[in-house]
Amino acid sequence: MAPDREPEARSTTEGGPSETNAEAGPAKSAARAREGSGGAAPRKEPASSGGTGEIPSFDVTMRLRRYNPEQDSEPHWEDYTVRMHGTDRVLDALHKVKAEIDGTLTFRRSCAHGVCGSDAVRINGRNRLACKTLLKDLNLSKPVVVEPIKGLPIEKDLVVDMEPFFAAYREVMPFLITTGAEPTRERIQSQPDRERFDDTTKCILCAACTSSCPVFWTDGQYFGPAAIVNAHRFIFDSRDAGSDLRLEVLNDKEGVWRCRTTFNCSEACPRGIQITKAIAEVKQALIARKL
Amino acid sequence: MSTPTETPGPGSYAPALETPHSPYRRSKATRSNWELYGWLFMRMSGVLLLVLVFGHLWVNMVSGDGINQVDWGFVAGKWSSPFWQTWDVLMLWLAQLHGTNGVRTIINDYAERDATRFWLKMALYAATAVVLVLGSLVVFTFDPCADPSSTLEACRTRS
Amino acid sequence: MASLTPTAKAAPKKPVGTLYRGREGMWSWVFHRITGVAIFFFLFVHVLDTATVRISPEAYNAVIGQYKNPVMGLGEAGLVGAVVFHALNGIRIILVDFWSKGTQHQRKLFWGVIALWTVLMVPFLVRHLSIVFGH
Amino acid sequence: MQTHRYDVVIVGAGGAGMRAALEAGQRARTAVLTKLYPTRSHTGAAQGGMCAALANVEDDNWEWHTFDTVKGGDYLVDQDAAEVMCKEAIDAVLDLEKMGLPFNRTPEGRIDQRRFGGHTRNHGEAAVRRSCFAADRTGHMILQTLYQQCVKHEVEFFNEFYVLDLLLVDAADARTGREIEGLQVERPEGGSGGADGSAGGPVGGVPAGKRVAGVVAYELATGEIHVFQAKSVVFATGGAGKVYKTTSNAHTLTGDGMGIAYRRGLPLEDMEFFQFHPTGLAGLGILLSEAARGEGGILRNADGERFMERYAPTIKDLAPRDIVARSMANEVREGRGAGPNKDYVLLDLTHLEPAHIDAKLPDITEFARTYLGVEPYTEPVPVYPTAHYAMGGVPTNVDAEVLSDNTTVVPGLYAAGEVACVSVHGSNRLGTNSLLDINVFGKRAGIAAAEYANRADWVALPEAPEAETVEMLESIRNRPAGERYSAIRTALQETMDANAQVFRTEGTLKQALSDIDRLKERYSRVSVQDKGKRYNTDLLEAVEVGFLLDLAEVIVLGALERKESRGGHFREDYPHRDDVNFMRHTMVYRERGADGTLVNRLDFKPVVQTRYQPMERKY
Ligand SMILES: Cc1cc2nc3c(=O)[nH]c(=O)nc-3n(C[C@H](O)[C@H](O)[C@H](O)COP(=O)(O)OP(=O)(O)OC[C@H]3O[C@@H](n4cnc5c(N)ncnc54)[C@H](O)[C@@H]3O)c2cc1C
Ligand code: HEM
Ligand code: SF4
Ligand code: F3S
Ligand code: FES
Repeated sequence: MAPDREPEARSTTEGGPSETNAEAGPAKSAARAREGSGGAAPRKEPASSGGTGEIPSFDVTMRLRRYNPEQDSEPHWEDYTVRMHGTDRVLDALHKVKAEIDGTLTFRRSCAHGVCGSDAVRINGRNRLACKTLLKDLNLSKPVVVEPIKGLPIEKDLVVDMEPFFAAYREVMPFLITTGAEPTRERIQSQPDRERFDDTTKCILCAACTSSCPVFWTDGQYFGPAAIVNAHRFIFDSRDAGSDLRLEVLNDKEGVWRCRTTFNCSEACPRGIQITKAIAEVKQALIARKL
Repeated sequence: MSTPTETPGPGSYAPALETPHSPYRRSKATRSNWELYGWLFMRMSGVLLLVLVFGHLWVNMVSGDGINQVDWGFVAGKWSSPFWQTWDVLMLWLAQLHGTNGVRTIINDYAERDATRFWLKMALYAATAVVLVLGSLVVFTFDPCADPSSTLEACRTRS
Repeated sequence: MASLTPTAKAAPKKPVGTLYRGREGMWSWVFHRITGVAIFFFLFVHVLDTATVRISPEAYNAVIGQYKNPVMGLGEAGLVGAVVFHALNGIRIILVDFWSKGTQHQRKLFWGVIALWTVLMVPFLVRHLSIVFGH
Repeated sequence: MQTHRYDVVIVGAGGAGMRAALEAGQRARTAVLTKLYPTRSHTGAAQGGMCAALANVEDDNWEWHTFDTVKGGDYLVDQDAAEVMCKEAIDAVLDLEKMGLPFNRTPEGRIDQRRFGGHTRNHGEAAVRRSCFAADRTGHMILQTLYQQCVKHEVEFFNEFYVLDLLLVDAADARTGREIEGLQVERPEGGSGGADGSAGGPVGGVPAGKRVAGVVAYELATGEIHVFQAKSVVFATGGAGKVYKTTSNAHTLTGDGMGIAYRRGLPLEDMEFFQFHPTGLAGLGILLSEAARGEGGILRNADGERFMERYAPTIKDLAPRDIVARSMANEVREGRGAGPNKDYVLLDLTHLEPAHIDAKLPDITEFARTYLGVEPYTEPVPVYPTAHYAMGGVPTNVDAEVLSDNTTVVPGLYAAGEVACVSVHGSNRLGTNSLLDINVFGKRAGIAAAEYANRADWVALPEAPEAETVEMLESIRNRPAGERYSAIRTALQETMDANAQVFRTEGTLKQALSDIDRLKERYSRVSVQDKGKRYNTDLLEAVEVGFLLDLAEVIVLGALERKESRGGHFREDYPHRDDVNFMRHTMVYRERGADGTLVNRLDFKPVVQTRYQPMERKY
C-alpha cells in the first residue's frame, strides 16, 4: 500500500539543485561551484526585542534528498512546501513535512536545541544542525536544500551510518588515563590548566566537522577532525598521563598529517570549537615530542 | 512509488536483512614518523623555495629584457657561475621533492584502489628520479663554452 | 520506479549530493592543490626542455624560441600567477600551522594573499605582456 | 527475530544507564540497549550542576543537603532515600572527577561550587555554594565522561534499539535452572495486545511474585525484533516531558520505560508531580539553567519589578522551582507579563559583566541569541515556565529494586534516573539533584543488578516472548489508513499544557481526562505511512505516542485525586498543603477489570520520615 500522501504538495525534481559532486572533491569543480553557489547567504536580522508574537508566518519550500533503501536504487530530490512560523528552525520544517505531508521522511533528532548532536545535515550546501538553523536566517526565495552529511554511508533519507565516525573516535583513546594511586579527594588542577582544554570539551560528537572535511570525503580513512578534537581534550588535560599513546595514534598516516587546514570543520562546528587550531596544537605537540 | 515488499505478519517477523552497517575498516596502522617528516619538509622547502623561485623568476623573466633575453647564451652565462649552478640545482631538488611529496599526497587522497595507488606512485617516483638525475647532470656537466662563438670570460681564458 | 527487494539493492552507499559550500579556507586549499599540480607538471617539462642545452645551442634556442610567441607568453603569465599564488598561500599555510594566532586570522590571511598576489601580478603582467606582445 | 543472552541488560544510556553499566560491566556480562546513541541522551542537556556537600568553598554538610532536599520536595520525600543520596553525593562527584570530568576549579585547584535554587546552609539560613559544575555544560560533561569510561571499559552497546516490552514471568511458575534450553514457561491467559492498540496489558492485577526474564527490543536500522534474555534488567530510560507542549525535554523523552512498566502491571508513583522549570525560553521551552539566577540573574515583570521579593523574601530568585514558576505564572495572569501579548516575564542578566557571563553561562546565553535573537549582555531574556522533570516514576527502594506494590520487590528488576521514583525528589526536585540522583542510584542499580545476576538462576523465557510486541507493531503498520499520530500527539500536548500545567483545578483536569479518553480512542485507529523495515521512525513515533497517552492519563488521574497543593502540583481549588489527607505517595496501577477492560486503580504509599517533621515551606 502506497503511503497516502497529498500528491499536489510535492513535485519531484530530477537531477537536483546542482550537479552531484560525488568523490571528485571540490578540486574538480571549483569553477562550477562559484556560479552554482547562490542560495542562502545568512541574512542578518536586527535583534528583535524577543517575543514570538510579532513574527509572521511564511511558506518555505524544502528540497530534501530522499533515499529509501527498500525502494530506491539511488537518492533523488523532492520538494515540499510548508507554512512555517518566525522562530522556526529547519528541524521544525522537517517535522512538519513528516507530520503533514510524508510520514516516511526519516531523520534523526532528539534535544532540538543543539546539544545532543543528532541532526547534523547539509543545509544549502553547508553542514549545520537542523535544530540550530533558523529558517529566517536562510534565503527563502529559493528552496531550502537539505541533504545528508557527506562521506558516511547513507542509510535512509537524511540518516547516515555513524559507525565509522564513532570507530575513529574510539581509536584515539578518548578517556582519562592516569598512573599511580588514586587520590582520596579530587585531583588538583589549576584554573589555567583547566582552561587549557576547555574548548575541545564542548564536542557533542555530531560529525558535522568530520563530514565537512574534504580529506575525509576522499576515502574515509582519515581519523577526521572530531577524533582529533577528542584526543586534544585529553592530550592537554594536566591530569592525563596518556598523551604519548594518543599522539602516537595521531601520528599515523591517517592521522593529523592528513589535515590540509581547509577550515571546513571549524566553520561547520555547531559548538564553535576552534578545531583547526586544536589540530595545529596537536601537530606542534607531536613535532615537539619527536624532534 | 511502489509497494514495499511483503510486510511480515506476527510470528514470522522481519526476515533478517543484510546488515545495513558497512563494516568499518582502517588499513593497517602505521607507526613511523614518515608523515611528520614529509609535513615538515613541505614547510621548510616551501620557505626556501619562495626565495629560490622568486629569485629565479626575477632574473629570468623580469630583470633585463624579460623572457626574450633567454637563450642558450643567457643560460651559459648563468651556469658559468657556481653561484647560479648551486641555486638552480638546489631549486631543482627542493621543488621536485616538494612537488613529488605533494603529488603523492594527492594520489593517496584520490586513488581509490590500492593497486591504482601503487602504480601511480611508482610512475611518480620514476619521473622524479629521471628529472632529478637528468636535471643535475645537465647543470653540472654543462659546458658554457660549447658554443664556439662564446664571448664569455671563462671561455676566452680556456681557448 | 522499479521495486527492488531489500537484499537485491545496489544502493548507492557512496556519498552523493550537492557541492559543499566551503569558505575561504576550502577554496584556498583547492587553488593551492591545483596550482601545486600545475607547477609540478610544468617543472617536469621545464627540466626536459632545459636539458636540450646539453644537446646543442641550436637545439636549445629552437625549443626556447617556442616560448617566445604570444600564446606561450600568456601561458607563462598563468604559470607565474600560479607560482605566486601557491607560494604566498604556502606562507599562509605555514603561518596557520605555526603562528598561534594564525588559525584565528586565516580568512584575513587569505585575503591578504589575494591582495599581495594582485600587487605582484599587475606590474609583472604589464611588463611581461608588453615584452611578449611588444616584439 | 534474534535472541541474545546477557547477565544484565540495561535499558537506556543516559547518565543513569551508563553509570549503571560501568558498575555492572565490571561484574557481569552486560548489554546496554538504547534507542539513541549514548551521547544523544538528554542528560547532555543538563546545564547547571550537581550538588554535593563537598564544602570546598564554604561550610557545608550532607545533613543540610538532606534537609534542603526534603524541604524542597515539600516533605513528600522518602527521607531514608534522601539521606543515602546526599551522603553518597560527595563520592559521586569525586568519582566523576576521577573519571576525568573537567569541573570548574577554585583558585586552589579544587572543584568549584556555586549557589543553586533551594540549597541553603544550616537549614535555610542562607543560600550555600553546593553545586559542582563545568561551566553550564555539567550534564554534557557527565554524559561525555561516562561514555568515555564506557569506551574504556568496552561496554557493549546496542545503539538505536528500542525496548518495547519487559518480560515478566510468574515466580511461582518460573522454572529456572542453569540449563534452560527447551524449557518453556506457560504464559498466563489474557496477555494479548489491548484493544486500544497498546501493548498487552497485565493479567489480572499486580504481578505479585513476578520475576524478570528479559526485554523485547526493536532494532531501528533493520526493523528486526530482538529478545534479550537477562537475569537482571535495569530501566534507565529517562523522563516523559513530551506529554507537554512547552518542555525543555528532548523529542525522544516519551516515557517509554514508565509506559512499559505500567502496561506490565507495575505501579507508577507520584506521577502528578511534574516540575515546571521557571526559565524556559518564552514560546520555545528551551531551558535557561537556574545557574543564570545562581550567578546573579534577576526575574522582572513588565514594570521592571523584581517580583520574587514579594513571593520569597529571603532567597528571592533562588527559591525552589515550583515557587518561582508559580510566581511567574501568577505575574502573567495578573497582567504584569512583558511582551506584546504580556505572556512572559524577563530574566535580567544585563547587570552582570559580559566576561563573567561568558565564563559561567556561555551556552545558555548563546541559546537566547540563536533562538530569540536577544543579546543577554544588554537585553533581558523573555522566559516562561517549561515542563522539565518527572518527579514520579517506577517505584524503587534505595537499592534501586523495582517494587510491584508498596513493599514487594520484583527480583531482578531495577530502575534508576528520571524513570524511577525512589523518591528523593518528593513533590518538587531541587535543581542539581537529578544529576546526583542518576549518579548515585545509577551506580547502586548497576552494582545490585550485577550482584543479583551473579547469584540468581536463569529464568526461562515465556513462549513467543515477542508476540505481543510484534502484534502491536504490526497492527499499527498494517492498518491501511487511519489517524495520524502526529495530530494525536499535538492535541495531547495542547490539552496537557492548557489543563494540567502549573495551575490545575478539578475542572481543567476533568477536561484533560476526557480529552485523553477521546485521543486514546483515536489512537486505537492510528496508522503510519512508512510501511518499511529500515529506519522506520514513523512507526516508532507512533508507538511513543501510545506511551505518552498512557502516562498523561496517569498524571491527570493522580492530580485529580490529590486535592491539595504541594510542590510541583498546585490545585487552585485546594491551594493549601493537606498533610492530614495527602502526606502519602500516589500509586497508579493498570489492571484488567472484571469485564476484561483495562482500568486504573489508585492506591497510596506512606512517606518515609526519619528526622524532619513537615513544616510550612517558606523561603
Ligand atoms: C534542559 C535540562 C536541564 C537540566 N539541568 C539539570 C541540572 O542542571 N542539574 C540536574 O541535576 N538535573 C538537570 N536536569 C535533569 C536531568 O538532566 C535529567 O533528569 C537526567 O539527566 C535524566 O537522566 P537519565 O539517565 O535518567 O535519562 P536520559 O539521560 O534522558 O537518558 C534516557 C536514555 O534512555 C534511552 N531510552 C529511552 N527510551 C528507551 C527505549 N524505549 N528503549 C531503549 N532505550 C531507551 C535513551 O536512548 C537514553 O539513552 C535537566 C534536564 C533538562 C531537560
Ligand atoms: C614557491 C614556493 C612554494 C611554497 C612556499 C610552497 C608551499 C607549500 C606548502 C606549505 C605546501 C603544503 C600544503 C599543505 O600541507 O596543506 C605545499 C604543497 C604542495 N606544493 Fe608547494 N610550495 C612552493 C612551491 C612549489 C612548487 C615549485 C611545486 C611544484 C613542483 C609545488 C607543489 C606542491 C604540491 C603538489 C603540493 C601538494 C598540495 C596539496 O597537498 O594539496 N610547490 N606547498
Ligand atoms: S568538533 Fe564540533 S562539529 Fe565536530 S563532532 Fe564535535 S561538536 Fe560536532
Ligand atoms: S576540514 Fe579537514 S582538512 Fe583539516 S582543517 Fe578541518 S580537518
Ligand atoms: S536535535 Fe539535538 S543537536 Fe539538534
